[in-house]
Amino acid sequence: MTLSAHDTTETRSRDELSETTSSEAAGDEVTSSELLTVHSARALAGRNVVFAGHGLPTLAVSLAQHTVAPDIEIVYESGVTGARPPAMPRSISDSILVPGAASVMPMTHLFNYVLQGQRIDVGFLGAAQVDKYGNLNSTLIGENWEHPDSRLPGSGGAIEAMAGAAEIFLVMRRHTPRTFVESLDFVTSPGPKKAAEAAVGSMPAGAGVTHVITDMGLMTRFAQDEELTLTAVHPGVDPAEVVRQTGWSLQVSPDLETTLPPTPGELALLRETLDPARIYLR
Amino acid sequence: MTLSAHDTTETRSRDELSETTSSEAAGDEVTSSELLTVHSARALAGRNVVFAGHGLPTLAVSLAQHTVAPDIEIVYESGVTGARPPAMPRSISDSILVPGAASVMPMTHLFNYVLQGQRIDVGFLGAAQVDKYGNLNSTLIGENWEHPDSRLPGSGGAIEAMAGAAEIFLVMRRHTPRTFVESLDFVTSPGPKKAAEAAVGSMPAGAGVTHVITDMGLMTRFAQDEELTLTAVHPGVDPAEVVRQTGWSLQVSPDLETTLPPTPGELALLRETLDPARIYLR
Amino acid sequence: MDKTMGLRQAISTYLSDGDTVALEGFGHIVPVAAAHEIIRQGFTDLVLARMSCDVIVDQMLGANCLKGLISSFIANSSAGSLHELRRRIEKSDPEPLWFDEYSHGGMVARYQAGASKLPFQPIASYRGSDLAAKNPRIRSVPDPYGGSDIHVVPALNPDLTIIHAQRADIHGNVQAWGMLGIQTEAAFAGRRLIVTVEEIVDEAVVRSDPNRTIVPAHVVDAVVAVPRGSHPHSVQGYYDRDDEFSRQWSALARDAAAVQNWLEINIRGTSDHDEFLATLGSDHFERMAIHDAYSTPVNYGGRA
Amino acid sequence: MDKTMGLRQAISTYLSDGDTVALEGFGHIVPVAAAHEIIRQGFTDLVLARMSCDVIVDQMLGANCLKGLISSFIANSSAGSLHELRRRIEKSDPEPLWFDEYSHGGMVARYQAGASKLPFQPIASYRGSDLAAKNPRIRSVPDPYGGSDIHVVPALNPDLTIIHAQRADIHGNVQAWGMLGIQTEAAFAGRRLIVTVEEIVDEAVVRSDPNRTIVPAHVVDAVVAVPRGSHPHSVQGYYDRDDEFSRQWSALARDAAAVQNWLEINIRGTSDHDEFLATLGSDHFERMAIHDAYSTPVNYGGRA
Repeated sequence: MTLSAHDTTETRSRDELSETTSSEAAGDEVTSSELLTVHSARALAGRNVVFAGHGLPTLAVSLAQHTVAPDIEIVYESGVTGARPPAMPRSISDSILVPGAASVMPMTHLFNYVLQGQRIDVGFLGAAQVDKYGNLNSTLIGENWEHPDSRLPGSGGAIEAMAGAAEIFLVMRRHTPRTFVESLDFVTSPGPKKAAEAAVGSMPAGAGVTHVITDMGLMTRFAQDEELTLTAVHPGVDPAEVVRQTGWSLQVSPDLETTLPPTPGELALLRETLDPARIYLR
Repeated sequence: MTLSAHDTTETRSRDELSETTSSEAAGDEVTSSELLTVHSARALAGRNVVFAGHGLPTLAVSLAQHTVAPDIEIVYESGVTGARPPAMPRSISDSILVPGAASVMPMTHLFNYVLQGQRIDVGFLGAAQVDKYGNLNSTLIGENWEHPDSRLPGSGGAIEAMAGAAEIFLVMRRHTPRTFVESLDFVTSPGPKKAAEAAVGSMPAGAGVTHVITDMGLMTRFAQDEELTLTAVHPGVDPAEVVRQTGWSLQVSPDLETTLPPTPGELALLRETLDPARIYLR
Repeated sequence: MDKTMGLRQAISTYLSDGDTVALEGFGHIVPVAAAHEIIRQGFTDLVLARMSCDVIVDQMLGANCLKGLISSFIANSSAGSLHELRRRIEKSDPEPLWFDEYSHGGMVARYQAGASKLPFQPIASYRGSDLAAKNPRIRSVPDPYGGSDIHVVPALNPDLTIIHAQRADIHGNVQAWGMLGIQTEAAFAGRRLIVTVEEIVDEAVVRSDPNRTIVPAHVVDAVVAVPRGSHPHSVQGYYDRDDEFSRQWSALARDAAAVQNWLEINIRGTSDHDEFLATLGSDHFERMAIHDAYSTPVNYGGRA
Repeated sequence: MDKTMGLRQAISTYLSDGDTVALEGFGHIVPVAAAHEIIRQGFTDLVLARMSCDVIVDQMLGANCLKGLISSFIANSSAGSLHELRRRIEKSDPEPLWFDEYSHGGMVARYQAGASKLPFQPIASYRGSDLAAKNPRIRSVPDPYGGSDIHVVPALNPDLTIIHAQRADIHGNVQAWGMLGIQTEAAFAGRRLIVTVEEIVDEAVVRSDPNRTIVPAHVVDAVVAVPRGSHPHSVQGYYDRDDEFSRQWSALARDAAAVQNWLEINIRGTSDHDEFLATLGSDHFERMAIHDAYSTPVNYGGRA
């Protein structure tokens, strides 16, 4: 299952949905969800086909449709394309996605022909841990794989999204040294550098994680051997704090920027048009 | 494409459709098509799922449904199951098969899950040549594979039917030394003995050709290394003539029987219920 | 051939202790009532194949039906964790669980190979994943066309597959719409197949739309009418899902004793699915009501 | 995104000399008008992929469009032989044809691997067949689970795939019913995809029945409205097939000069499909009329 950023552990998501950003510039009524959604949407400019989970990625794609990428299409792991649900779906397998959708594919088509078939421009993923090359862990926390300290949901379709999509956008709600780690407890979804180091198997088709959107700022990487680089911080965030909250020696762009806060137009779209019931934007 | 017995070459089929059997006992109004259809239907007793082409095999299955195998179901190569066409289909891809059918499967399901998936009890095939072990040629006549004397339609799904069905019933309209041969010009669809002699590949799931129905009589074989044995001749047919018309030294059963002619009930069903327009039973 | 049967009889006829049983359905048309009946009949040592886990996995674990699990996602959808499952994996509490883990793509490939009677299916996505390192059943073959070696996963052929659908005729021609998951492949991969449906309909309904059939009759062993058989999951066009129950389960199952208590009252304490539904209260499904949205008919006409 | 386009422009935009082009459709919803447009535009050195051959293969051969053929059945359905094709294979007349031959199961597997971006697909049926001995592209891999080596066929990824269907919306969500053949896999396997349809419909029609969509919009490059685009093959719910034409073709094509004459008058002598249809006479399609048989609508309703 595509991990929405808040799916990885249940306890984390509840709190964070109502958490507000520390950014003064964005106004204290801008929630963390809104901030991450807006920056995810902006990163979708020029992309056409997105594989995404419910919640934040769904909202980000909807916002992009209204702003930077009018023709962008979302594909859900449940096989639904072109969904136009009357209300926010509660999961990627919510039946509300189906009435009025453009197509519902069986799993064989979705996993074989669309994901492995390299039809996706951007896959949204979440993870419990990410390392400097964008390798992801959504399987377990702990040393002992047979008896982990904490057993997480596992891959779902994350491995296939990572291998088949041209790019992966990673949304991480909380940037901490426990989530941005030097070494993953388990490599669920390897990026192309890790894949290249392995002895057997097909090389992934895409670039792996190219964008990371967090509560502190934005990171990017594009080449196989490139590390994630901090390219922007949200207004009021100290880049040194981002480095401290990262479990490896984080590269900071010499052209580090400060993100533009959500515009009134973006916020109005999110709040009044896309999620008026504020199911997700609590 | 499943070869109906008359599909192999176009020139042969026209004449033979109107040809009458030499059997006195069956009455001289019994056509060759009717004779072959009745004996094919009788051989279907106890079988449930049949893979068949249009024409004779379709009629045989319909007749079996009304007589020896009420629950038997026919699967067409076009993916249609449970067809109830208002008139005889003109080919396995005739759209007349679809309205009122129980299902239409895409080719991936038909070839992967039904045929290779070993869901078929009996597959009906025809061929240009058959040898003593029931290996079939529907590809070419001649020595030079690149430039054959006569290029035939090729496998279609015959290879998959042979490999996946529990049994194959072979219908041969004309029993001659040119069609019942010592050595095939090309092994299109190998039986299990030929397959076992090959170096690589999965062994076929079924027994290969178990029944051959011809204008002269019936042959059977059941074990991998068993040759086709003449088990019955049609009334009035001299077994020695069958041996002469066979390109190998044909084994004749010590318990050779004479087939029971089509009954008035069988003929009435064929002519009045199943093919009243006599599209096929000309 | 009339293949209709009661749920109790279908399960007792086609399932045996120690079997591998696939229960598929991806958050929609899930054979929940069938899972409950397996619990009621006290089957043990089963291996459950289920791509995306949910409450029924926790319930079957709590009822000690399972010695193993074949899966690719083991959370309770977006409702939280499956704590009975986590206790088994994290602490072997009350005992160890054999867990054969894949990604969704790997499970799709396993069912596809099983349905196709192939020994394995190639998959392109496992290079560099610890999942491939951890699971000895994920292997590789050379590419005879000159590419790199490619991973393969083995065929999955459950002893019994159970799926749920909107409708079928008495012969077992099964029709479903909305999200279809891996049900067709799981059905063909199974050595035996039970289909539970919201309703058994006249075959004229099925035959008016043959492309809607997801499993043809000849693959089906038993057809069982089980209205609301997918609850708390949804059935498109019939009822919505019960998110409240799924969330409550993730809270309840933190306590192993509460799981036992729930099973005792709700499953073992009810004789069948109808009695189970009755315990929910007569107005329970009002919350799960749906609006109507009918498809535009298509013309299947041909030569008259 | 509006992907509608005229047939002439679609073919000239997405096809190049030397391409491998797949035209699929199994005796039903066949892209015949597109094949004729390829002939009109005079493309050469194409390799045609087509599981089950028919008159358009003979016509494209006669027009010298093809240097190669990838196929698994090369008769004219049940109507007889394809004599242009037989002359090429039997006598290299007027020149040799590269013929890459499989069974239907092998073609299905090749398209499936192509759609799935796998290098190959295993197939169980080729042991002992001379087809495997003759074709060097049919190979084998070991079974890492202990079985015997198994045959594999290579992925087929046409440069361009063309399919025909009943309807699509302007974005390219394609809906078809009746016999579906290998169209979905051929569509996904293609590097480019043109879909010709009987009619372009309002997207509300498509969206009332999303399970009916066989190819989603994001795979499609061009959608072309070509009424009667499958003639002489049938389109379920639209028109019947023209068996008389198919039979006449097998007689006509015994004479190579007659093929040239037919092409000159009917294809090169007409500027487009409408003009081609006009030559058939205004009452030609009365013989191909069908009766109506509408599907029972299903309820797609969900939470309001």
